[in-house]
Amino acid sequence: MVDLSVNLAGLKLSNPTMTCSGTCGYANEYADFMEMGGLGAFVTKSITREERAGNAPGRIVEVRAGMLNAIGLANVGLDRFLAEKVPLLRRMPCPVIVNVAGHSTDDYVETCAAMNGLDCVSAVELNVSCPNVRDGLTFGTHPGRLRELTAAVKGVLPAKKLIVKLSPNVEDITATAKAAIDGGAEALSLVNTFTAMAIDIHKRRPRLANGTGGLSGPAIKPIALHLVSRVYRGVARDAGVPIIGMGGIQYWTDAVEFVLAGASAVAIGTALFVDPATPNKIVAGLTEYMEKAGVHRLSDLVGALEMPGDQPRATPYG
Amino acid sequence: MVDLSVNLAGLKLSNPTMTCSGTCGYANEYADFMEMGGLGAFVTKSITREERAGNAPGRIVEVRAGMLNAIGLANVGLDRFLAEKVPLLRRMPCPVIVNVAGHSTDDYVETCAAMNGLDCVSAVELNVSCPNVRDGLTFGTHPGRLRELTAAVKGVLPAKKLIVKLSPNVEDITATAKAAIDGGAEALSLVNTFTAMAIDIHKRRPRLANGTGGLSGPAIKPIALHLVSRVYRGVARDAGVPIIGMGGIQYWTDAVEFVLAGASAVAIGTALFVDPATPNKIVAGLTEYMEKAGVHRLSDLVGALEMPGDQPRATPYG
Amino acid sequence: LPVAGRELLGPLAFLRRPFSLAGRRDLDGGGVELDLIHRRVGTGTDWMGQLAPGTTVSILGPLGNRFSLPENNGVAILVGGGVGIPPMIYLASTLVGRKAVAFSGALTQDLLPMGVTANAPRPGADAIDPLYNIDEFARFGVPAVISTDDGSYGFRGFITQALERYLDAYFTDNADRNRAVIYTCGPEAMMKRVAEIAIRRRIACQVAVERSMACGMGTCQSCVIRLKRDPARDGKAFEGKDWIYKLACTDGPVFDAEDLLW
Amino acid sequence: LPVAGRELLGPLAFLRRPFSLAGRRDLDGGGVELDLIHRRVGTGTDWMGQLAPGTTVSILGPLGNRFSLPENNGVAILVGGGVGIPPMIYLASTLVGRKAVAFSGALTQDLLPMGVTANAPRPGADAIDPLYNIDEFARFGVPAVISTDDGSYGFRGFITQALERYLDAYFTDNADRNRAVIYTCGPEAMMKRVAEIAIRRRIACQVAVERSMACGMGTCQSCVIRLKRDPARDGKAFEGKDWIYKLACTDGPVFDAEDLLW
Ligand SMILES: Cc1cc2nc3c(=O)[nH]c(=O)nc-3n(C[C@H](O)[C@H](O)[C@H](O)COP(=O)(O)OP(=O)(O)OC[C@H]3O[C@@H](n4cnc5c(N)ncnc54)[C@H](O)[C@@H]3O)c2cc1C
Ligand SMILES: Cc1cc2nc3c(=O)[nH]c(=O)nc-3n(C[C@H](O)[C@H](O)[C@H](O)COP(=O)(O)OP(=O)(O)OC[C@H]3O[C@@H](n4cnc5c(N)ncnc54)[C@H](O)[C@@H]3O)c2cc1C
Ligand SMILES: Cc1cc2nc3c(=O)[nH]c(=O)nc-3n(C[C@H](O)[C@H](O)[C@H](O)COP(=O)(O)O)c2cc1C
Ligand SMILES: Cc1cc2nc3c(=O)[nH]c(=O)nc-3n(C[C@H](O)[C@H](O)[C@H](O)COP(=O)(O)O)c2cc1C
Ligand code: FES
Ligand code: FES
Repeated sequence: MVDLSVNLAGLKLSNPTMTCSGTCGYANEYADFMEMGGLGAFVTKSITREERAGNAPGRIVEVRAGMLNAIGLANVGLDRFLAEKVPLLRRMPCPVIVNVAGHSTDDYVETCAAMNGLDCVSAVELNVSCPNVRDGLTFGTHPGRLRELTAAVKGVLPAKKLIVKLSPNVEDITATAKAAIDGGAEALSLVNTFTAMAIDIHKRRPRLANGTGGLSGPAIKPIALHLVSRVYRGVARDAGVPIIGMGGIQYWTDAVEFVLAGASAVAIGTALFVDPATPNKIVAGLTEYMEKAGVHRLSDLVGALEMPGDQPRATPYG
Repeated sequence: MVDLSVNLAGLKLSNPTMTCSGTCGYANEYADFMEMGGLGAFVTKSITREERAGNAPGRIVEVRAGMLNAIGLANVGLDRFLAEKVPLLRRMPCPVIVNVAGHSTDDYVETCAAMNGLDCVSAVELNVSCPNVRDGLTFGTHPGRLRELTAAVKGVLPAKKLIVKLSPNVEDITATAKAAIDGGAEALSLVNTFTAMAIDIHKRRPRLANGTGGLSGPAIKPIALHLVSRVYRGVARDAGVPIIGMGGIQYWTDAVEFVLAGASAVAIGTALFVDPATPNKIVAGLTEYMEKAGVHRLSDLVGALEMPGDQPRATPYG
Repeated sequence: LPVAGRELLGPLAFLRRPFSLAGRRDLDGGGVELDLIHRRVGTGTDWMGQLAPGTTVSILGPLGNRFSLPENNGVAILVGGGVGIPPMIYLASTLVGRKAVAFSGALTQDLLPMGVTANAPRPGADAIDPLYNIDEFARFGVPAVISTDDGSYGFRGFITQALERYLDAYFTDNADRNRAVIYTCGPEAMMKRVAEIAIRRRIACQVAVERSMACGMGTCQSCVIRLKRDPARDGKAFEGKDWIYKLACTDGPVFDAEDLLW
Repeated sequence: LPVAGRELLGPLAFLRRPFSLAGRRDLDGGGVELDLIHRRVGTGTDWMGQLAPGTTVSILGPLGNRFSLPENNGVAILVGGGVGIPPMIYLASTLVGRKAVAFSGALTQDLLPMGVTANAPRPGADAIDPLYNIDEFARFGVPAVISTDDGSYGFRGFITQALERYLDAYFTDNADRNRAVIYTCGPEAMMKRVAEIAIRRRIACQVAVERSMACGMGTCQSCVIRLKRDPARDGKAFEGKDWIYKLACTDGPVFDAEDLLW
């Protein structure tokens, strides 16, 4: 028997698979197609203080090995979340993580404060890839601003774990990772989508009504994997802050790659659209892999990647 | 008859297709499989002052819709380039652009100075995605340093066009684009590869001997397209500096997307490995597209993308 | 030692593709047989077109809502175009023994998306009398009106013109109109026109819309369509909008023509 | 209206795949028939395995250098393992009427990569006498020595041990050794051992190496292998290295065992 359990900054998960925010709604939608009890944790769609209609359609477009989305944070808003979704989340057979987005520090703080008292919520994941209404600059790409936001949110979330989800659209992701940790993040999620574009060559217009959108899916996996490895080795390992790896995970082999690179847990997004049972299949694949390799605890694999120039390790998984 | 010709900062190309540096050697290798006369221009593998053996193998690995490479700038060096490759390049039926890389400003300056006197060389493309030996920082990710490098090189290249090839591994590519233009770049190439990684889950080691490598191929196309559009609208259009778009171009439709986003020419790299005749096929596809759309000059399509919020255009291709 | 390489073509599709059911039959053994009818327009539908019989494919579904049948023995009027025809066939299969009529049109006879039944009586160029001349519908006892833009078969003109003429001729009576339901699926321009016709004549109309979809289950919010806001149904207004987005995949794809703002 | 989706599986291969030719015949009409023999180890080879006869595929080639035949009527000694066997068959086809012997081995008889000719005489467990017992080689008049690790057919032990015993028995004469050439292709560990054996006995040895390849034509520099530096051939040294990288795709895949540093 292998031990797939994960200790995510004190939060216990039965296995490392999670959903990516925005790809799995508020959990009820997939109930017929996914074994929710088989998830390590469930992450909701981003919630904002006010209800949002989101961008005009077309909101998605398929590209090679992935897709672009410009949903525009369409969500039910805090009030309806509390009234309509929380009762559903109370029945979830796995820990629930609420993803929170906003366009000002106040937005984030108010929404997060409401989460602090909810028994059915184990942690909050901050989506910081949104532009600030005040100056249009994204929270997640400026270390100073990210540290302040994280600290402000942590102040109102004493009872919950705080996860900060990093944007990959930065030059040095270790700088924003460090800022989040300094601000009080207890875990890091990486990565969010890459800003990208597709063009309708006949209409000569972007295929997304919004112009640009976020690239997700297997296409981004090699970049996401590198960023996880970089943050793990550059910041997170020494700080003892666990990483939730995501970006293009579709098969169990992808999950193993992220774990070896330094992720304590993995989240699956776009691949759910191809097969909602992906997390369950990844758990099965991981189990078999560990059995064959004689690895008993998944935690022994976290960051076990040997990079060129590394000191040879004493034990195979040390 | 449609007019595919391109005026690249004064350099005339018969059509917009070029090769990506490093994917087509020094031209002689592909002679049997590609109609070189059908190319708008040929771009060589990066040349450094000294001959370089490059990284240990494995140097490449296939990923979804693309590949990673960590060749390590393996090349014959300036002396052998002049002795062995220049005679071949003299026979090229299209303009030749030499890509130059280095690890210090002196490296770049010396190699470029040697290009200034070569009649068979039309332009130099600077690969600035290399770390500086002095401090390990990449030339291409620091605007100040990039401007200085560009100015130093332009000083020794009065007789040739200077193209700067931008790295995508930056937060704000318009800043490095502007720096290159300020330093004297007469055209911009974008983009180079994205730093990325793949892991052998059985050996628990990176699949590239170098650890990380550059992601290229269709996987990066949506990001590259966005970066071209951003540089075109943010800097290049107003500065009157043409863009050579690249990153995942495989079909003629991809080329049209880059042109609409603001590229005056397009370069094809990884797709050559799948089909060396790709540039020739793109020219055929472009021609048919323009005929059907009633567009006579390719230059009318450059940047003709209508973004949300744009002023409606007076003419369809204005 | 020569080395040869091969090209691996066409790995261009990633997401699933949405299709309407064109038919559904319970099998004796307990299984279900589903009919899909599709055009070939790209990677995914090309791939489907070349599948060998017996190939196992993965499907998720059925997803979304469905047409609801007319009440009080009202007439079901089916107006399908292009890839909107398959769901009309499925609908027809549920209408056996009811009053129904189907409309089908094309540029010219050769392009008719469905075959005309051999030796069916040939309608005139301004005929709007339904005939049992399309097999897929006749099989379920549903007669059809056929139009071609050039008059090469049946009514000369657009299918929406044939529909209007038909309604003019047969739906003068308020009671008939009140019980009838128009069902439409196909190109958006056609559906919009059908919806207009229905609304103007106060005939109920159910429209099956098409949107780009990623998940098909209401999670990704990609397939939105604009509807009139109904405070009772949709809760309090937000962002100052008098409309609301609904999801084509789960709230729809069938919407009431009255509600649609497109 | 139910909506169904389908999964588009397996679009996982992007680059071309390198293969050795196992045979080549000019056809009457002017065409050429090429033989490829391949394992199924992944996406690309799975795809090839399910191709219907007559499917058109795109190939680039032939690329790279080839084995050169022994001079002065020397013996050609072919040692192939796994996917290194196909090029040995091609080599055998060029050796008709010459002196040659092939070596082939496996863990156990059932795993022999090539079938044993029905009713061929059965060799003993330490037999190293070549027999016409592998069809693919016998067809070209090349006898073979077969080994299995467990002795279930032919020589008991590794193929490299059979090779050594064979050389001990038949290549005591300097003149024979000088004219003979060993050809090897297969798993790297096997080829390294074969190269060692050849070098120690001063028998010429040509090794066909395998490397990850992207372009196959010498442009991408991905397929390098380390060779001893030969100043005459390789020009002046650089980076202080006494070795040099060569390209498996164009300088090779066949290299002289003496040169290889792997
Ligand atoms: C609810 C719903 C039900 C549908 N039912 C059917 C059905 O029963 N039968 C059927 O044949 N089709 C149906 N469609 C359309 C079908 O989903 C698309 O034709 C299919 O997704 C195209 O996939 P592809 O990979 O072949 O094309 P792609 O390679 O994805 O695209 C190829 C070309 O087709 C165009 N295209 C792609 N999707 C559509 C589309 N939805 N409409 C028009 N053009 C498109 C693209 O813009 C592109 O130019 C339905 C769509 C929806 C949303
Ligand atoms: C010069 C040369 C000649 C070759 N000749 C032949 C031949 O005649 N017949 C033949 O069957 N094969 C031959 N090969 C090997 C063949 O190219 C690979 O088996 C093939 O590329 C695998 O492609 P795939 O898509 O099926 O596997 P992938 O999906 O790419 O990989 C699947 C698995 O196989 C492993 N794998 C991939 N490539 C190789 C490899 N080259 N060697 C070992 N394991 C690999 C991968 O690590 C992975 O675990 C040759 C290779 C070279 C370089
Ligand atoms: C349709 C869609 C909607 C998304 N919505 C959100 C969101 O609301 N909040 C968020 O933090 N990330 C959102 N994401 C990003 C994902 O959570 C994830 O970070 C990204 O897609 C990379 O993972 P993947 O490649 O497995 O999809 C969304 C992604 C997709 C595809
Ligand atoms: C094998 C390989 C080698 C490359 N070598 C170089 C190089 O020497 N210099 C350089 O500027 N770019 C190099 N590149 C980057 C390409 O020129 C190009 O910018 C990138 O691959 C994106 O285009 P593509 O997706 O069409 O390949 C290389 C790319 C590949 C795949
Ligand atoms: S397709 Fe995902 S919400 Fe409708
Ligand atoms: S495979 Fe590209 S150089 Fe050998």
